[in-house]
Amino acid sequence: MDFSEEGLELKEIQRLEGHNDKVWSLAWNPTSTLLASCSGDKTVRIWQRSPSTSSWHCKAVLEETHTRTVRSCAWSPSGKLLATASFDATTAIWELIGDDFECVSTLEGHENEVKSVSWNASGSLLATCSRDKSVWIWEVQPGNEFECVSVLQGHTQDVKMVQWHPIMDVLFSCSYDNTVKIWAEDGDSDDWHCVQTLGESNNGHTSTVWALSFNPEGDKMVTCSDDLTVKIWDTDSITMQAGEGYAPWKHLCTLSGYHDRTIFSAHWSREGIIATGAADDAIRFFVESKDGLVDGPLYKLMLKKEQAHDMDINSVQWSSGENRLLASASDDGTIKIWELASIT
Amino acid sequence: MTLGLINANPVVHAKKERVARTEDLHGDDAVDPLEIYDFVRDIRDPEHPYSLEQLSVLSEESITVDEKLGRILITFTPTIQHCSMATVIGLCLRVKLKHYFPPHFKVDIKVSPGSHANEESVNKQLNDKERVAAALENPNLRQLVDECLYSNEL
Amino acid sequence: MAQLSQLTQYIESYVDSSRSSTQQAASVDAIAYLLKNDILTLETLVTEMGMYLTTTDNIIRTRGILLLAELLTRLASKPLDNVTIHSLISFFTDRLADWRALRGALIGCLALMKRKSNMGRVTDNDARAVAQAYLENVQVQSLGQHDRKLCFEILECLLDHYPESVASLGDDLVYGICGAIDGEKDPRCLMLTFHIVEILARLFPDPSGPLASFAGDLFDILGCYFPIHFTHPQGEDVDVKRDDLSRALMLAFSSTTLFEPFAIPLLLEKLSSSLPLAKVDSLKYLSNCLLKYGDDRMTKHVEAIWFSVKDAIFCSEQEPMLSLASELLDHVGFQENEIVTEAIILLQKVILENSGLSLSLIVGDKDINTIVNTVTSFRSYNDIPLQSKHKLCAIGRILYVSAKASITCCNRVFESFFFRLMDTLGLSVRNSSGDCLPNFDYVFSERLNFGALYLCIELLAACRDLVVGSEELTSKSVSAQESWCCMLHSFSSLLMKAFSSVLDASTDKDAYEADIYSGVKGLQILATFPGEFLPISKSIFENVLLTFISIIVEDFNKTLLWKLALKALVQIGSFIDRFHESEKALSYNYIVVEKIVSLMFLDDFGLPFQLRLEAISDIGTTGLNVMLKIVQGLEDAIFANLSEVYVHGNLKSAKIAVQLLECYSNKLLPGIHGAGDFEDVLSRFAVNIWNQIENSMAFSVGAQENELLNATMTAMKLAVGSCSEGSQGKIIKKAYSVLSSCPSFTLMESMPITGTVQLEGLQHTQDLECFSCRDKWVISLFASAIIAVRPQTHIPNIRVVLHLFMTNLLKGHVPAAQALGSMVNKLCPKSNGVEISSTCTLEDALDIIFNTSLWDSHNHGPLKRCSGIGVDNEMGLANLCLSASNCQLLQVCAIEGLAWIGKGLLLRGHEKVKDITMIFLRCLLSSGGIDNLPLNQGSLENNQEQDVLPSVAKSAADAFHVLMSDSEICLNKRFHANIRPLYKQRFFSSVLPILVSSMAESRLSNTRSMLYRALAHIISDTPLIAVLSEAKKIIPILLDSLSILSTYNLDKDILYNLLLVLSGILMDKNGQETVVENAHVIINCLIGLVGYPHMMVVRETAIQCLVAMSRLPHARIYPMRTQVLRSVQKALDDPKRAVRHEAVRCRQAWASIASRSLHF
Amino acid sequence: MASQPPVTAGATGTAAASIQDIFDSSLNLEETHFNDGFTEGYNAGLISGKEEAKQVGLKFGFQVGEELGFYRGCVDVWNSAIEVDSTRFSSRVQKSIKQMEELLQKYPYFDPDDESAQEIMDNLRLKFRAICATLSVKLEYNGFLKSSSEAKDIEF
Repeated sequence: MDFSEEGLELKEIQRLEGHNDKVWSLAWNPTSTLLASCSGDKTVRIWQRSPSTSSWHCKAVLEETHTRTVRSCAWSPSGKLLATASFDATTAIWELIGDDFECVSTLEGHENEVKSVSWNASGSLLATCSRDKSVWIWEVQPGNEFECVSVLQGHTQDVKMVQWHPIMDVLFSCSYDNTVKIWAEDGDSDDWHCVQTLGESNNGHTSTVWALSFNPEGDKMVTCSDDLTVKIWDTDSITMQAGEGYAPWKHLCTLSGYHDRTIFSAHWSREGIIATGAADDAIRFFVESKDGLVDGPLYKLMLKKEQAHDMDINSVQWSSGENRLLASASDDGTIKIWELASIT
Repeated sequence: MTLGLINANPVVHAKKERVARTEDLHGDDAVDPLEIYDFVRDIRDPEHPYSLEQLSVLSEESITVDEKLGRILITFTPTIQHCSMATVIGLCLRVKLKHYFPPHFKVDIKVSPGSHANEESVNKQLNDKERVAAALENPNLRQLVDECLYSNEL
Repeated sequence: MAQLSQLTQYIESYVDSSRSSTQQAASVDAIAYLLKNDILTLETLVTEMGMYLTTTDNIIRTRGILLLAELLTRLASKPLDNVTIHSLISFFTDRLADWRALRGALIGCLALMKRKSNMGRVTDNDARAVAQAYLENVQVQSLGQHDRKLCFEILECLLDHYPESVASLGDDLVYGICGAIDGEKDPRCLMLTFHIVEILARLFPDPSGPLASFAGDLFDILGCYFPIHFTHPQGEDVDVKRDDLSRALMLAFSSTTLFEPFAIPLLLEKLSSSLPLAKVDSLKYLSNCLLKYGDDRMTKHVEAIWFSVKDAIFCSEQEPMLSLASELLDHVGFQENEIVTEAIILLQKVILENSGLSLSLIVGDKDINTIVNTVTSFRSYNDIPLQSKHKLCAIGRILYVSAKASITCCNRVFESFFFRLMDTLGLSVRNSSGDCLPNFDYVFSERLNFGALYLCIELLAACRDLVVGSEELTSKSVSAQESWCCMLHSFSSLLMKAFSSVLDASTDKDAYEADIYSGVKGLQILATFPGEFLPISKSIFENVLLTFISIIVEDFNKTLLWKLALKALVQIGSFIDRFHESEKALSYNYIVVEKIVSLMFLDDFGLPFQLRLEAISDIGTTGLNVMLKIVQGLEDAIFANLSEVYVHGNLKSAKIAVQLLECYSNKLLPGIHGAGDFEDVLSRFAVNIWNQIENSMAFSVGAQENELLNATMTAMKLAVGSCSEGSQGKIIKKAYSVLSSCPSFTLMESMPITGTVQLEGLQHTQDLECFSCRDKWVISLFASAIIAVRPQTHIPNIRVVLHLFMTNLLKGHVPAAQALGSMVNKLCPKSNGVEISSTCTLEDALDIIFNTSLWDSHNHGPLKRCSGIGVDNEMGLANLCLSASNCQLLQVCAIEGLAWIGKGLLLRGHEKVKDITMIFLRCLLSSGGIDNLPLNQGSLENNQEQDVLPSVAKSAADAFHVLMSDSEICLNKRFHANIRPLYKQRFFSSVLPILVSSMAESRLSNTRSMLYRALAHIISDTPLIAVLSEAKKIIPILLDSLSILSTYNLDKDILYNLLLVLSGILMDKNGQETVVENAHVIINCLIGLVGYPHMMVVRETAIQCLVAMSRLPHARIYPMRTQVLRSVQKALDDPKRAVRHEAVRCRQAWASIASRSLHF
Repeated sequence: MASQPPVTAGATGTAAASIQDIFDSSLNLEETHFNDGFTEGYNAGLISGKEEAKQVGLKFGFQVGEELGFYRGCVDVWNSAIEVDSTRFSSRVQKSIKQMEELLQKYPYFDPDDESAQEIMDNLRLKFRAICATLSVKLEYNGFLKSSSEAKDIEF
């Protein structure tokens, strides 16, 4: 669809307070009934929307497990498990038992800070990455056992984020070494290899790549970076569908000159709206522009919200629910729930 | 009584203190380099028993402020090309400003051009807030930093 | 108390080393007590202790001997017979051999030898024995610090008290001392050792004596301490400062000429070291030795010294900079550092000691001559490279010092440099025979050579100071033939031209600043040669003055030049005054003073008026007779302008008059206040003002000229205030006559004590517009005069005056009220002194004030005239205050007036003030309810004036401020108020309880807040000590009033004062415990004020207080920590920098109380 | 008369010759000294160099050896555990252990120049960490190479 016609505005629905330090990242559960947030205060908070008041409140605080900043969190596709990655070098797995969350397992192996965690589409695999430059792949065993499938070495620096492809078991990681690496398993021999590196030579980023996200179809990827640009990548969907697994990715276009400080987060909505949050305290929205198809689809700024928070914005996440809900997390310790609604 | 102590904190610095200030009671005073400098001048060097000011790692000129945009840029000059402590000094600056400065200011910290063997990497590291945050949770570093910040406050 | 029977226990408990030191001390006291009161004799004690003193058990013996020694020290003032002393001293003497018991022995000897002779004292022989034993047995350097100290004390004592007996020991003594002090490190001991050496040297002065042979060794020991290198950690409480040590060592160095061969070389060597400290010290030491060693020994060193001094002066890293500092004009324009100063002092001494040699060294010095040539090759100051600037100023100093030393030196210096300088300046021509003559047809076209100018000025300064310095030189007979005089004489006029030409050339660009300085300075020096002194002729002097004065008049836009010129004139003036230069004084008067005065009158648009005033007041300071002229001039100017104002209402001259008056009261009057014989001037001034008013009946001052009126009033007060009764009486008389001549003030001479008072045109619109302007002036000035008079001064017809003021008081005329206040303050009470019927005693006055009926209550609304014949319904001031009349305005005026009267009484400590206070309180309580806060009041009849009128309650509250605060305007020392000491404290402690209780009763919020306001005034005007004593009671109230006041921005000043009191309590340790108790409340209150929008200082102070709070006991404040931090966080964003800074400090303080450990 | 000239000639000849070699020796002097010096220095250098190299080699060799030994040990322990109970570890872990074993055999113990050495060492470390993580045991080799970690401690 084309959003440019209908006038849209970003409405602040609610402001969630509770964390007393930076909020680093957010995760909606698959049904978007719960929102998990993790913070420099070493805790994870679970926020729930009470159907009656339809306002959000803190359902649970997950604490006393991680001894340092909790950097990232991810719900398993089933929505039963929540994985949290922390600077204390561990990854914790939480399960909703009865009405509260219990830490059912902690994965140790990284030498130092774990920066990100991600479940694959089927929920059978879990990936983590760390400043120790390695990316680990774990397999979920019955009884909340996790078995290390493989340790991927390849990045030359701190790995900032790992993200599974929405459809296939292909793993994407982005790093302080300015590259995005794509990892695939050949056969089912447990050995994973870096099949492609998107670096400067392929019109890649020129500084730390902080985050990446896929469009629902999984044939497009957005990456954001400290170089103040957002880049769109695409791949040949046909080959990809053909189940050959991996098909090479190419640079599609670069959106620059919008944010003027590090862009920490980019997320692609089901409807194809890219939201980006940055250290300039602003949130921006980009959509594919149909005009000028001559040289492939281009992306244009649809809407921007200056001063969305008082301080850096670390994470923006679209809910999968009906009305376009967006959650944003910031250094100011708050989380905001926004609605992207047509101007009334 | 050694020679070093005799010309410790020379007059030049002392003069800088408040002379510049003529507090006008009406207008608001914008945040200016001198003010920031006053915050950070006494930070102790991790290796020497002197303040960054005394070692002229910092000077008022090395600080620029854009009050409107709320941006601060601090450039410091490590004592030696390969100063392993450059990053620690940077951390100290960050922490000090974080605690004692309005949070909404965006702070960039760099080593002055050509003053460090691997300038780029130091700069990149100091301005990666995730790395900084992690660093400050590392007890060893934390202690080092605190010593630099508090040692000569009493 | 101590019993003889217990003696053994005492001894035991002392000897037993397992006992606590306090127990041991106790037992010493006990025994000492016994001895002092002759309950126990030393003999018995000794026999008692026998075993302890002789046992072979080391510990016990040691303790025993120590005990005896300790006891003897306690008995310093108890007479002892020689036998006892002898036996004791010999005992201790041979114990000196017993190293285990050494301490006791030392203390013992010391105690005995220090005894006053009249108390029985150690004989010389015994002393000698002690010395010998000491020298044989004691290895000082092998002992601990404390014992060493004792040893040295003994030596010192021996040398001081028994010189001849120890002297006989000769070599042994010296040798022993060398051994003892060698390698000493402890500062306290060193102080002693240095002193010992000093005395020792005094003991053996003769060059063949025992010291001679050891001088070298002894000095080796001393020498290695130089320069004192003080490395004692601050931790140890060493009361010895580095300077003390250094001084002691210096005295030791210079104690004997025998050290000379060793000391001087060492010092010279150290002088060349790079350590500034060493340089400075060596210089100091050298100066000192120079004097002590004497010329004959030093001559051979002079050259060496000269060279090192030269280096010191040249090499010193001094920043040459010209500064506006006043000393600049009479000394070099360069900043100096310690080294140079010391070096110069040394140089001075050298020259004085041995002028011939040193002078020829200086004059012949190669460097100096080369430098003179090079430096003088640069034309302007800015062309000279930094290095050479150093050199230039160095040479300047050297030449100055050497020329200033003596006439002969001066000649030498002039002969060898003056002409060269003249040549470089191009002021001279050489005739055939090559001698140097002034070149009178020199045209000052291009810039003169700075270097030469500078040096030349130094020379002039030198000989000027030389002449001024020594009286006998000033008579021409001595100095006229001196070669330097001749030179100066021949060139003086040219130099004068030269300097002024420099000034002409100068503009205010920095590039030329240097020139301006030197030009002005040169001229000033020329003008400050003593009077009948040939080389500088009268004409030159006058030319200089003319040059300066013309600068003053014309070059006012060249700020620097102008200021310097003025400064120079002032200094010349004060020079004349100091040396009674009658002739010069004349010229100064008609050239400078008259010109300056005339500036007041000429009405061109040249020199800005402010500058004129600056000039006039500065010149005024130069001497009494000048001041006299200036004052007169100023007065004339004032009157001229005033009449302009009176007659033509000329606004411009009104402005001028204001400035003049302010200058008069603020600048001149303080200056002349001290000096006598100005009285007639002042009184004449006052009288003249009255005359003027009297004569100008058609008075056309714009009513808006309040500024002028105020200025005149102040001047009037000050003038009157500084007169004696006599002249004050005259002034008042004059004033009164003018007053009574005003038709509007009908003053019936015969007025009943309690009569009625006319209240003309008292209206609700109550300002003074209802006066004719002239009346306003008259009454105000009259009030001012009354305010300023001395108690004894006679006031004619005082009752009438009182009535007059009363009426005006009700018209809201504050000066009238103040005058009343002053009167009741100064009038003498009935009791003392004989009574003349005419005079009015204090009681009469009060009676008039309070019992005169002022207003008829039947008579509502705007009333033209009210006569209170009706007995029942007449009401006095008090009732008026209590709003007996329903006219609020009247009430307010009454209250304000009463406040000043109250103040008068309070100051003299009259009990009546209590009633007055109660009146105010009732006003507070009663009217608090009527009018709503803070200053609008719906009083029934005059709503239309709601916001113009101040609230009754408010003015009642503020009355307390009037009562308590020190006033500049009246009732102060300057205006001879009679002020009882501690009146504030008394009032405070008497009123506080009343207010507090009424606070408790009053329900109405308005009333309460007004009570708080009053309280705030009282608390903040009371000396802190008094408040502190009441801290417990005060703090809660104080906090309440803070929080209440903080809601209205109109009260910000009161709020601030109150906050200051609070901070005072916080800082003071007497307040501590109360503060600790209320910590939480206080912190909460302060947090509230951190965001106070109306006043920056309030926020700042509040935060400072929070910092102070952070020092309270941890446990007490920790709970508040996060709360404080959060509130201060906001302050980090404060618009004002000062506040932000405090906020940072505060955060540091509070953040750190979590982890104090980090701070080390 | 006739017989004389050759004599003189001879005489002069010999004289000349004798003079010749005097110079010879003195001409070569410099050179010979240089050569002597060089050889001396060279030999000395060889000896000390060898000595030094030996020390370094020993040290490094020891470090590597120690680490390999450590892994060998772990593998043995695990294997013996498997022998006791073959279901003790998951197939994946067992596989990893096998791989480690192979790597340990492959390691070119006696050919330090073989560039595969480093690669193998890296793989070993990876596998080892993976296994430990899975078994969630906190085994760690902290010998020579790690001992520098204290210094690194203030990196971030």
